[in-house]
Amino acid sequence: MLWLNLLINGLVWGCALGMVAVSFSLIFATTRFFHVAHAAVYGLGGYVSWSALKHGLPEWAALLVGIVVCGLAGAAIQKLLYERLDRRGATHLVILIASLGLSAVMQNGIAAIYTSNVLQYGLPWGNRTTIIGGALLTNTQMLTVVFGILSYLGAMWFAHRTVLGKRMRAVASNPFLAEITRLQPRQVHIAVMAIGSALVCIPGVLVPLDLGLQPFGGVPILLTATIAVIAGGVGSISGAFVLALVIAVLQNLSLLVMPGEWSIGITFGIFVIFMLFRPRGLFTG
Amino acid sequence: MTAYLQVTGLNKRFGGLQALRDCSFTVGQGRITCLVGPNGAGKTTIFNAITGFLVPDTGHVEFQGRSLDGQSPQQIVHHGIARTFQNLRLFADLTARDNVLAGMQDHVGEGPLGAIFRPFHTARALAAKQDAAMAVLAHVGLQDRASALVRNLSYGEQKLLCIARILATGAELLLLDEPTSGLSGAALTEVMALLRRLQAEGKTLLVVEHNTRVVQQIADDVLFLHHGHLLAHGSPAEIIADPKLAEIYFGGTL
Amino acid sequence: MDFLTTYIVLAEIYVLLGLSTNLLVGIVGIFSVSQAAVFGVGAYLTAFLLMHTALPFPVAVLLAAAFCVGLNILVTLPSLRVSGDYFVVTSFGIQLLATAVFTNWTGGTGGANGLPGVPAPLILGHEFTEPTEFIALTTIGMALGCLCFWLMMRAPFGALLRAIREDELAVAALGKSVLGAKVSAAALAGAFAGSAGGLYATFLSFVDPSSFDLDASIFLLTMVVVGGARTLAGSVLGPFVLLALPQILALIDIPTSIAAAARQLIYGLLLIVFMLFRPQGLLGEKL
Amino acid sequence: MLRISTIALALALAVPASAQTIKLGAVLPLTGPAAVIGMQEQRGIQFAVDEVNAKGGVAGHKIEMLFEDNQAKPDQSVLLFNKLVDLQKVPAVFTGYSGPSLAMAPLAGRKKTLLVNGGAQADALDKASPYLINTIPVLAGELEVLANYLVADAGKKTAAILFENNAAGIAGRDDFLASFEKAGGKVLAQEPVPFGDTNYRPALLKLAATSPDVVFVVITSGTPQLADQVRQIDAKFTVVGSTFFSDPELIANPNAEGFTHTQVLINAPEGMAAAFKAKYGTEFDFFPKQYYNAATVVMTCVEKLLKDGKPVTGENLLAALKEIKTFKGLTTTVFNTNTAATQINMNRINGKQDNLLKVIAPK
Repeated sequence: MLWLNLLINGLVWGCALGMVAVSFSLIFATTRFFHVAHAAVYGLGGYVSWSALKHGLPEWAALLVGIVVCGLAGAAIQKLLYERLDRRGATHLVILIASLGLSAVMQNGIAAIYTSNVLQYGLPWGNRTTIIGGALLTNTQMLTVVFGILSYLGAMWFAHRTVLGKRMRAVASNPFLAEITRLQPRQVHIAVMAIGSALVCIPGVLVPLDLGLQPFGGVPILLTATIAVIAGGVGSISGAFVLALVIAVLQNLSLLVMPGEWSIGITFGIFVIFMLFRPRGLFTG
Repeated sequence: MTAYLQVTGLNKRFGGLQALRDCSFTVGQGRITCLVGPNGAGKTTIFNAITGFLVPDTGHVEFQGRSLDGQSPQQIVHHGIARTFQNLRLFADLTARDNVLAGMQDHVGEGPLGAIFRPFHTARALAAKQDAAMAVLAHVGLQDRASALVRNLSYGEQKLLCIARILATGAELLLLDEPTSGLSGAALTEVMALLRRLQAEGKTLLVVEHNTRVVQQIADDVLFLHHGHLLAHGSPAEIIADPKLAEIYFGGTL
Repeated sequence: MDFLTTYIVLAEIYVLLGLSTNLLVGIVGIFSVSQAAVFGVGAYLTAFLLMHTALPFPVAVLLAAAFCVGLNILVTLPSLRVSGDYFVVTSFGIQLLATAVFTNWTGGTGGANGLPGVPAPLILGHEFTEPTEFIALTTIGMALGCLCFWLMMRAPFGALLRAIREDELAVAALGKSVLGAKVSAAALAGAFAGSAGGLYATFLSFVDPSSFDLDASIFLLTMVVVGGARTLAGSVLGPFVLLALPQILALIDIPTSIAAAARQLIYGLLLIVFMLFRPQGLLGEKL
Repeated sequence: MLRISTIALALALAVPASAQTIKLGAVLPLTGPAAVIGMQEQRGIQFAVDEVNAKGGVAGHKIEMLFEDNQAKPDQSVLLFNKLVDLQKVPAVFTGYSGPSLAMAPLAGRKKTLLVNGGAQADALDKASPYLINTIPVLAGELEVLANYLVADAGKKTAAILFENNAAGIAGRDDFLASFEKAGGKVLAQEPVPFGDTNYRPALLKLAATSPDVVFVVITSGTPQLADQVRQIDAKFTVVGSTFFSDPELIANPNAEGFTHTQVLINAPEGMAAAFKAKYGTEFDFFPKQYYNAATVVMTCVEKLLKDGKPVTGENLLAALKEIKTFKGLTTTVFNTNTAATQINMNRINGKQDNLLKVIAPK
């Protein structure tokens, strides 16, 4: 039953990827530039929680500390960097480059403090397994699924049921209109960055809990998540989450028919072709 | 006799909005025709359809007896039709002269191979084009501002530069989208004088215009558009005298 | 002084890459983060031709450059259909796809092992092995590249490209072919990157995927940004400054265990500071 | 002015050699994903050098180490190699990772500078340059031992391969494939994982589906995560590997029970490992030990040259190395060729201990 195992494995990984995609979707749909440093915020969450755990905090409190720190970091990044750049009329290219710089600062800062070694949380309960649907799943993997679904539902609730979420969607659909109708897009941007950054801390802890912490690990995950965000339709939280699941499952199942070294290449290859045929182009404004 | 510009049965639907509905009209050669109508009447959509920026769902455009259907904006300029934009779309980081140069249709040195392998030929052609560009700028009265960056020009100067830029293409039919909006006083008078001068030189003008005073002063013909449909056409006096049209124009929707 | 000449040779190769990136990103405004992929194809192709055929060095480099012309047009095509922020992501995708091919196509690229033993250039019976000799080749390459760039920028072609960056629609309304100009620019950028690849492969005598990954593409972008976008001077200055930067940062005394990470951190900080306070770079125009 | 500096130069040359510091270089990946290992290598070298300096240096000369960060990139490696050789006149440069080593190898030959690799095991390094010295055996030799043991001693006939998709992993795959089939076994499947990725599950699932007797794993880091994931799929196969398995974190992992591997023998005395841990806060692992050993080899050659009154140049170092041939560092290292032969052990991890199964002496 290789295919079933791969399918389940894909779904679990898809939930982790989905959390990153949902968090990035909130940010990208609102601010519309490529916040590459999100990958570094993802890394930050894992390391902060690791430190909290090593200082004797219980697991839930360590995660909470990570979430709060990431949220504050996200707000600070928006307020101190992106907003300033925006006020100076910076193009998106300039913001992208600044974001790449920030990424380098954060990742290397983490590497300088924690070394580049693969760190482990050292929580034995994480590796205990249960048989579910014919496949053995670890507690960490089950937590990933639970948090994945909760994050998705939480993000949907936030976007559609809360005042801030509604303001966020208004700003996303028409920034100019939002400006003149006193929706205060700048405040909305800060709030959305904080929420997206806080959210990405959850996979930022759960994935390393399973696979170990590395300072430079976030970029490939963010890029795959970004594909899900764009292919799923920017602004659509469901689209991002579902596409993340689809990509993860397909990457796993592709092993049935070909060697694994090509799965990343093919994922991005398909995406490039997709972008050629489903453009958001020149004259649609 | 075929009309200079003949627009027949244009329809265009954007989602639930019928932007153009069986829209037909003609423009006579050498005349100034004003396109009027309330906001959202489809005036800019007509411009887009004529100049190839928009493919209508149905309908035809003919210019001097030749069909323009399915042609790209670029090809349509080569037929002798050029347009301006309501929001100007000047190249803000280029000088006024370079904006005009960009409109010139002499393509020497506009490809990389010519630029690299025939540098002297390119330089000579460029010098000639710059002289021509200066002449065009002089024509609209901007010769003193040739080296200024567009972002440093006044709004009125920018409006004039828009016209200069399409004059540089050598087009015979000029489609001007609100050339006087936002202008008053001397600047307004200057643009109006330029439009008459262009007419005197043999150009044909199709102008989107909101200011009824301007329409009265410059238009030979007026086309009244409403909900994407040509509601009326005639002389300025006839259109302005029609109380029904005035009601639509000033009183909002009918 | 092989250290100095090696530095100059590498910087000159990177100037060609800087011109390539500047042309696309700075001048036409195409957000490409996959220029290292095209550079890599030029390097691998030159290495392959020199190792497996009897073609002389100049022919091999020309063939590689010609291939990169086609390739760069192909990878830039999505930018004609997709707007800026979406294209960045597409471009990241192209870069990762290229890295996957470089790493996994063992038959063509040597895979992750790379291709060692690329023969040194042999021109008119003389072998260019030492940096002191090789510098002649890269200097000629760089000079030709700069000349082309300068000629283009002063010709109407340059003005057309700048106009496209500002407003494609307006350019189309003036009867100009936006597609044609973009394709031409992409072709030239491909030729620059491809020939840089040929020089790079023969200078190091070794190619492997690590030189052409996402970090390399970002490094190219940084060079253009720090040097200055849209100017010839910026494209030349950027590579020289950025290649010297690690050596300058090495002078700062930091405990060895964190020194390297701290230097990378400072480098990131520089990017942010430039974007905040000097987006035009050292010698460029505002991005 | 010119005269004064000439005099100064003459004086400097006339000063007895004992006052001079001897500079050695190292070009290693100290940032980026490869830094995990590069930093360990750096610590190993520095630890050996500090130890020697604390005892008064090599024949009275202090050793100064100059580290450069190449981020595992070949162009930076070449630039930094030239920097060390030109500006600092180092006679020997330590390297790691096969790509950078292969890029520097031709230069080492031209510049007559000793290039010392203590960590990369790709076969291409064996004959890359007369001046490239590998103080660790290439993987082919080690895996031949493993394959023979598996087929002849343990009776394992079928295998699958999980490899890291980089030079080290690919070399391991190719060498194991050749050795295992030569020994009479059969390789059923192979799967790569991207370098730095610690999610091995899909690949493990696919390999497990072919029901091999053993799965040969060649990954340089992330082995504890591998053990957890092998355990999770309730694998029926034995996991076998090379020296990379002698990672204390792996050995301490209960899920690594039964993992069998070759080990290029390298043992540190108790006190030394503790001192290392006290100094750097990390274990005295395989790579620090190997680079400690490599540094010892080079410093032994330096010592011989100084005692013989010869200048410390790359050319002389190479000659001294060939002459000494057998080094007693952390392990006995024999240079019959440019690549060292050392003792290889077969080990199995049982009860959080790495237990010796068999010893294979250097040929």
